[in-house]
Amino acid sequence: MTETTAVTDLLALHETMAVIRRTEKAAHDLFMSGLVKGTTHLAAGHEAVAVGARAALRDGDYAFATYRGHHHAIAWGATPEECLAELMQRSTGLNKGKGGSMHLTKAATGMLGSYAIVGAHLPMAAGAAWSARLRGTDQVAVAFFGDGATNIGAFHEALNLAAVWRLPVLFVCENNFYMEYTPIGSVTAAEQPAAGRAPSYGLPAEVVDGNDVVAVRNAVARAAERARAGDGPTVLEARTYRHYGHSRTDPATYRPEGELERWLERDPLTVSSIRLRSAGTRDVEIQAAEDRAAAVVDAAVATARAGPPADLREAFTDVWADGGAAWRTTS
Amino acid sequence: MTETTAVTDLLALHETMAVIRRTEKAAHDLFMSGLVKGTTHLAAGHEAVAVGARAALRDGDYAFATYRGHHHAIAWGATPEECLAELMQRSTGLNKGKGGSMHLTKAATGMLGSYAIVGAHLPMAAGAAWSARLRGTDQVAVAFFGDGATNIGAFHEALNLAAVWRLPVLFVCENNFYMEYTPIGSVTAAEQPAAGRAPSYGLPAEVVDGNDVVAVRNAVARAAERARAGDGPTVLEARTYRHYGHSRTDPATYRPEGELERWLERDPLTVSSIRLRSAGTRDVEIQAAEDRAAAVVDAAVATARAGPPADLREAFTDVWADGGAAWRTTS
Amino acid sequence: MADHVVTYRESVAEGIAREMRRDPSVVCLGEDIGAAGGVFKTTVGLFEEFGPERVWDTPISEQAIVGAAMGAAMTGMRPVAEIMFSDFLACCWDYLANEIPKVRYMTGGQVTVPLVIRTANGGGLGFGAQHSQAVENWVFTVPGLKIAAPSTPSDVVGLLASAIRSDDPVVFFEHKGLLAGKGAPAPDGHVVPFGEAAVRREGGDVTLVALASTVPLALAAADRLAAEGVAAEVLDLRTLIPLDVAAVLRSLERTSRLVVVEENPYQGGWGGTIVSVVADEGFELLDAPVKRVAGANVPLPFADALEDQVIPTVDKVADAVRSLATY
Amino acid sequence: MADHVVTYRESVAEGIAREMRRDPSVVCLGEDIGAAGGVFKTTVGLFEEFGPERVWDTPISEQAIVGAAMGAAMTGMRPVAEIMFSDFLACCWDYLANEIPKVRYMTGGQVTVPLVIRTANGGGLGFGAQHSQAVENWVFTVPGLKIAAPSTPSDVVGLLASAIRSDDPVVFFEHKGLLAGKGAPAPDGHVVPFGEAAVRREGGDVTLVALASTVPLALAAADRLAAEGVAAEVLDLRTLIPLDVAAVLRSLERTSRLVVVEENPYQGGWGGTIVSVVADEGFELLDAPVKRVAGANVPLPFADALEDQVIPTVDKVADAVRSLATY
Ligand SMILES: Cc1ncc(C[n+]2csc(CCOP(=O)(O)OP(=O)(O)O)c2C)c(N)n1
Ligand SMILES: Cc1ncc(C[n+]2csc(CCOP(=O)(O)OP(=O)(O)O)c2C)c(N)n1
Ligand SMILES: [Mg+2]
Ligand SMILES: [Mg+2]
Repeated sequence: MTETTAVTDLLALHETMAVIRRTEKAAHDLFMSGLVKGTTHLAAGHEAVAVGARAALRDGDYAFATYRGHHHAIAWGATPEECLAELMQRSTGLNKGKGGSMHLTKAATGMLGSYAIVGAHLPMAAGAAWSARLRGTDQVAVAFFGDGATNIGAFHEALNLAAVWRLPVLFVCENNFYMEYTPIGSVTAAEQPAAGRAPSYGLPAEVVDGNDVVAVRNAVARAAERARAGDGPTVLEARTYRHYGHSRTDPATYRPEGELERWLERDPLTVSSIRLRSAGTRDVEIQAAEDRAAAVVDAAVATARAGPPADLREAFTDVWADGGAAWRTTS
Repeated sequence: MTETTAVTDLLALHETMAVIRRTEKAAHDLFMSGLVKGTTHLAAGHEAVAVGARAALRDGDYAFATYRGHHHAIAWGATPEECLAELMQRSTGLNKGKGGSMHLTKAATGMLGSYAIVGAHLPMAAGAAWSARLRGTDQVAVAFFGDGATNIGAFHEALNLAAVWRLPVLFVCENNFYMEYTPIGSVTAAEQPAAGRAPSYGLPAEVVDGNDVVAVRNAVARAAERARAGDGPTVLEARTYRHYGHSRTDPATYRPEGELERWLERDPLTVSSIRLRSAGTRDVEIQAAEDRAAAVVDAAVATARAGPPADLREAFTDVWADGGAAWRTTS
Repeated sequence: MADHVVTYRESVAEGIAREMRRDPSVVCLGEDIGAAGGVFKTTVGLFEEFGPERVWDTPISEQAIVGAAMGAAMTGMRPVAEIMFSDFLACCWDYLANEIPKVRYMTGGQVTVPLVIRTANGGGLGFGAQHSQAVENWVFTVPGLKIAAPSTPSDVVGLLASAIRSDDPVVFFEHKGLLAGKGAPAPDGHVVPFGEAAVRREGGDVTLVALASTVPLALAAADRLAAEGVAAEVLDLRTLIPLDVAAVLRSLERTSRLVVVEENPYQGGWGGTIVSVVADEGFELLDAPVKRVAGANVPLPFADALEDQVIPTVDKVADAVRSLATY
Repeated sequence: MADHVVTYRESVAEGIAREMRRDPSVVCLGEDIGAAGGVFKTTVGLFEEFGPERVWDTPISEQAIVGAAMGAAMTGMRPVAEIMFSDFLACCWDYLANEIPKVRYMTGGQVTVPLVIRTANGGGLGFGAQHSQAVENWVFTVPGLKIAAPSTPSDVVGLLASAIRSDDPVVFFEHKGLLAGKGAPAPDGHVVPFGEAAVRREGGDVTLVALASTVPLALAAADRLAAEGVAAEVLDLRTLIPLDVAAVLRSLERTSRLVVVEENPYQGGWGGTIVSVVADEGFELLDAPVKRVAGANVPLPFADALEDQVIPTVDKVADAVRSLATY
């Protein structure tokens, strides 16, 4: 993987980011209109991390994500329709309506789940990487997690185990500077919550501009190369920002004035547009990509919405591998 | 607290170490003869850490220890008789026979317990330090733990919280280079399992000769001074060695030949004798201290052994603060 | 006062505030509980009133939160720790299962651990498998912890008073589905003692034993059954430990029929323990099989309609009672 | 073969080895399980036979152990993870309670998690409050986990075969008090299916339902009772999930009397769930109160004599049965 990126590639990445952005906008609107219930954690602003990482990896490489995982799911090949159908509790949803926004999963393409307990998936990603090594494949696994997750015990255990076993796993922190409503700096002893901890495990680390899809892609490519060469894990800390509040209807009043605005100037789609333009892409081409994204998502909303509701029988399937839920014998 | 140590002080520390050594020898012999059951984890070889730390601290400072905690209990004022009575399941035991070797506790002098789940007590020590600060005392808390404990999640969470809150807590690792039977280096990503992790929490750290009671005392004194001054936690890594196997009858065959012998040359009692001699103490004085220690422990064995067995009614006391164990109403 | 009502949510903050005013050793800690007022807004106003030395925001470190609370409780403080969702008790389970409930006993009574762990419990809101569980039965497996789970705003305040004043560790379950519910405010100085079930409705035909979210369910079912001529008595346990078995047996002396309504799963649910006490000590009182309306033995699905399939509902409670009517 | 006996301890290693020979995707991980052969010597010989690429020593990181096992199980391996003492399941409870049992369901069946978590369970050895618990009831509160707890050496091998071949996650309890026990070795290819209780002794007067350590207790009590003219039937559940309720009800059809013998505490013990099924579906079979001989609701004390006070013993089982004789 070279560090240059063809313009056509970049335009494709831009379009994927636009699809994610538009899908989340739809999710937000549907939540506000009561068609999406429970909770959502929108990743708008984080798109470049997921899309850049996926672009640097190969088919079959594994991803593990969090409750804020729409962007990872779509980057790993879930369609906006599957995702929105899931959010709207349709039987056509990615998880048949059994998972919801916090658990989007597309196992067929290696996106092995979104987990809603902070940090829990880091050891799992290490385990998937271990498995790749045991099976003799050259797959890598990547765990995406937030800055807040760096203070939980599972983070420490996962990084140490992965380091000692030199596993092909990438720990990609999306540092958006907040846990739910609390600034990460106020509860974290390291200035760089992820990268600053890497030396503790003898791991290489890189801080990367998480709003620049090319920067992410290149950093992940370097890390993946090390991992596939048997040189073990890397910690990447992608600095980014979430445009919405933490979840649902959080107005994010805890943010200092002007902070969001400053970050919006560096919106990943803006950054990518600038890069495209400076590489010679015309505005109409960029617009066309964004229009295609919009069209895909608009159609997805309509189709997802028209889908059948979750099948009530599904409440009692999928507990066991035999498809059922029997916990006892009956006479 | 100055860094020099009066000869009389040092002789007292030597005697306390001898008491611990002799008590553990008794525990070992009683285990072998079937009078101590369950399990024991002997600390012979580690005495200087507990005794040096206690010497640097004040009455009322808190200690939290592990299943390998005989030395901490005695350093904090538990008598050999109380300890041995506990191991022999006597009602006169430190914990009335309800705790055993792994849970020696002397709350009256601030030794707030020995915990048998690796790492669990680190957050507790942080909490006791937090409490001291909230109550406006100048107490410090110290958590003693093994090298193996540095890989468990609770270690990470405790150090981060203590650092962020700048708590007066000391994290003292007894690095004896092994977890149970596995060399720590083979499962730990940091060369110095405790000290090497301190930068991850912005904490000062010191590696200290854990077999030199004066070195430990001075390092702990420095750390306690920082803590009392409001400068937060310190990580100390005391390099030491356990003379016996991990527990019970473990013959420790996993150790490379000659390793124990090399460490025995630096036995804390030997190190302390040399220091005493070079400060002008005569052999007979040292011998006298050791003889006093032996006499105390021999008497303790006899008294503990003759004590009454654990009171059967105690099985149903002390669950609740009212002294009882009622979990339901009765009609 | 007659028509002044408060929410269950507000009552949490009110209950804590009353104790903090009374006793300077009460301090709070948890994620986002300070200026943010908590994710469920159950600590709103505490930071403003008591300041950062008594209301502490923590990192996402559940073990450190409850572990530090334990250390503080052993040394003279009365910490009230929040674990945001009860599902996350799993992240600090060692402290709940092995440390906090055992240290007093295993030290032969040398220490006390007067702490409260508050947590938002239960389902019905479409939060999915990892944010919807009713896990009071996890805690119920551990001797040495007291367990409270209020169903009304005034019980929230009264049980919090008992919990915070208790010298024993208490796990305090605030049900997410009840937070928006309203009721009479707690009078000044209101204290609800632990281990006293409340008879929420009297009736002579069947005893419904309920807790927290299942209390309104049982009451609604009782309403419906009344129209069918069945008089159900509804018992709100309020605390699981101590467990007011005596109240259950007393009620059965009159009704001879028992349905336990619990949100946690049937397998390993607390209702099993109650039924086993009854099947032993109250065997001769029983005129009919004993029923448990409990969560299904599956993880909790996201879609509302699926979730309804697997958690107790008014329909399920009414059906269970009707199935006993033939006896 | 008649007089060749093996220990329960050896049977653990044997059971794992048989599956490792059969299936290259089976790998082991845990603390000190490699060259050291495990703290309980239950993995002796595996490292020598299969080498470091199939038998992995880990740091003291229970979350990483079971979390990594989960990730590996989702991607084509069949990990067998050891958690040294079952008390330490508390240190990785999030994985047992929230992750492993739920991921298949919440992804709508997209993934399977074929892993085994083996752990040394139970008391009676004077290891004190944090190393002696019988915690199968913790796991029993979690839908989505299968639970095995063998009582004999050949069941160890046969249930391990089922566990490791299972596409579902299994928690496998090896009872510390049984490790030194001896019995007939498992025949070649021995597989004990899950969900089939074994009748260890037939009798028509009372049904004793037991598991793991309480099986020999129940058998000893049955011996004693036989001398008094009471014929006890002893059922060994072998697995808790799936739970062979049908076998219990079948036995009750003949005996009409039930005593459940379980080591975990009475409050929240699995016996409560069994009793509640019986009090519902088997109500008409019962001629007498139902008894549970369970752990007392206290932490486990260190001293042997105190421990005997609070865990099931032959005396307590026999007394419980005798108390039913008056019916
Ligand atoms: C163990 C655990 N504790 C608390 C929570 C509640 N919670 C959900 S998201 C969140 C903040 C996470 O912050 P961060 O890791 O920075 O991710 P972000 O939401 O910013 O993407 C918290 C505290 C949780 N889900 N799991
Ligand atoms: C959470 C947990 N995992 C495993 C164990 C079993 N265990 C007891 S001591 C020990 C080794 C601890 O090593 P270390 O921390 O270096 O302390 P040392 O015994 O060397 O003093 C282990 C693995 C435990 N008690 N708790
Ligand atoms: Mg964040
Ligand atoms: Mg060690």
